[in-house]
Amino acid sequence: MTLLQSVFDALLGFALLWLAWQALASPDLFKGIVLFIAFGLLMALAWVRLDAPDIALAEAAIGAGLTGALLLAALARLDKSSWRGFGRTPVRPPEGNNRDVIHPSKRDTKSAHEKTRKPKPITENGKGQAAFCGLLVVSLSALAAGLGYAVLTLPSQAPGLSDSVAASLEASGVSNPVTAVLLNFRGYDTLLELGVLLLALFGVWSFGVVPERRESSPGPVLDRLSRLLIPWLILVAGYLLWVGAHAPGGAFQAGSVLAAAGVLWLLTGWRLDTRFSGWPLRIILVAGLGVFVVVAVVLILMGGRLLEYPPSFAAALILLIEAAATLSIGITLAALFLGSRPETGPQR
Amino acid sequence: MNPAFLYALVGVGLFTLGLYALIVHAHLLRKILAINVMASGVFLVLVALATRTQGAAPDPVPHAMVITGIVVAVSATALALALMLRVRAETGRAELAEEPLE
Amino acid sequence: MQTFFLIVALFLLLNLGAGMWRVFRGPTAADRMLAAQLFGTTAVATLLLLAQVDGNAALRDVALVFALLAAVTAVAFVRRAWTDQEADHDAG
Amino acid sequence: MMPADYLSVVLLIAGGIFFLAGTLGLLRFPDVYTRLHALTKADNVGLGLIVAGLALHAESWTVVGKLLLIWLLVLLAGASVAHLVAAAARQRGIKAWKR
Repeated sequence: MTLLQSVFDALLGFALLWLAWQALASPDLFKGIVLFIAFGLLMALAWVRLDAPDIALAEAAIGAGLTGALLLAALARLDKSSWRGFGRTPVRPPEGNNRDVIHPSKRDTKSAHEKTRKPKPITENGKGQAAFCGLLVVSLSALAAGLGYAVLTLPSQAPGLSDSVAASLEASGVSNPVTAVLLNFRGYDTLLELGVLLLALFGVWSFGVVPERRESSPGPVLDRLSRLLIPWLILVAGYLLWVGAHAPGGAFQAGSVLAAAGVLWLLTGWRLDTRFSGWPLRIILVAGLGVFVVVAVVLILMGGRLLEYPPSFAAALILLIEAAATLSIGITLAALFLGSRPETGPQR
Repeated sequence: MNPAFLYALVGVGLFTLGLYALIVHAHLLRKILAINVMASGVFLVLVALATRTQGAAPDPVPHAMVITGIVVAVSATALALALMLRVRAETGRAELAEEPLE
Repeated sequence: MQTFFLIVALFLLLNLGAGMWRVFRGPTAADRMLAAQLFGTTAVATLLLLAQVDGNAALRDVALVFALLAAVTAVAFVRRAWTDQEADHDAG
Repeated sequence: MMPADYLSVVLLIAGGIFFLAGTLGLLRFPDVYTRLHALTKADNVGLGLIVAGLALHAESWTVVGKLLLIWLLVLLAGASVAHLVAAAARQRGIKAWKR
């Protein structure tokens, strides 16, 4: 049994390293992204083996789902011809150099330029380049060896903070220790994290309204699929939010699943009506952070310390904050997927 | 070998691989992938080391940090991708200029 | 019995490794994406088996999320990365 | 071992064989349509058999329901995605393989 588990672990570890290497070294960007998605899938299995089902849930929703969709959408908006292996005829690389693919380009000088500028080391000069790469490999090997040595010399038994968490779990309002840490003991982490999400969205929106591609008609199959799947996604998001109090789950996992529902909706061609993309959307986006801050301020005014919940209210407060956070995380991630600020107000 | 250390070493390997790719590749999408791989490596080290609890449930604090980290990583990736598309729209290339643009 | 579950899980992981070859070969993007789809189904099966091995019910929730999200990536591929509008790019 | 265990072993082995068949099809079939066929059929049956094998060991009916739900969702996604990919491939003019 233990032997089999070790074999499983070793195989998984090897596959992770190998996939990461192939994803990063592949000359074809699309292939790199698919390999990266597979990498995310295996990461979720690694979290399972490390007894971290909460993280596995987050990784399943984000690493294997949302990140892949984000990368694919961004790649589609880059110039098509800058990546190959993409049609009915695989483009064969010219001999001698498998990096630069030059095939007769139509009208687009920019893309031709891009094609000749496939990934290449940052120094132009051949000899300097070899020296640079050699130096880089040597110094990175030294770094890896140093980090590996540091890891291996750590004591093999170190309970960390698990005993302190277990000791005060009773008063936290929830019985899942990870949720207790996220929403109670280190609630300020989560508070700031919601701020980071919002900042990322501000960054994307600051580029203004980018004219969007017209979505073609989804067709009956995709339409039906989204109609069947989106209610399940929303239901599962609610389930994860609720179950997070006593079992793996919680606001982040629920929010990511909700975001997946939003992404599927956007991909089917649905857009938020311009009546709602102004204030109503913004209120939902800041709801998570807003509720959190209000709770924190009220508790301080009542004489407590920052985010120190009275044990009798803790469960209700955590559920309130988590519900708002789930909604905000879901909508923010879906808005990030859209990649630009939606048009607001009356049509110009 | 103790699985905690096995996965921690895999994490170190992922971090180094990602750093190498980040330095060597010029295309911004590859750099974004590389940073994501590095982040996965860091998360793996954190969570692997959190299992050293004499058979009891692992330390939940690193778990909470990693969950936060995963969500931060995906939002940062989305922002980075938007920036990359912006660079592409301005310069026609999805790479950073080697010398400052006039 | 637990050992047997683990053996099946291990077999599925090896199977997944074999499928990786198609991601490399292509030749079309759809082939690579299909292989990723296979990984999704295999991961669901592996998670369900591990849930039984470890006696950890939460892993079924992970499998549920996987099952739901597998479609999202594939739809993103069909709707964004592989749309008919750009078909003329690589037809020639 | 209980009789249910023997049945479960048989179901799980059969599931594994279907997964193997799906992978072989993915590797050996000549074009994207045939690979699609191999993959979406074999793997969904494989998962179904594994779900059935595990359901025999489930501690409660809730677990059986969840296992079944997971399988149905994978079936739904698999079938729809197969259709979407095949339609997209046809639209791009990828020819079906002929002997």
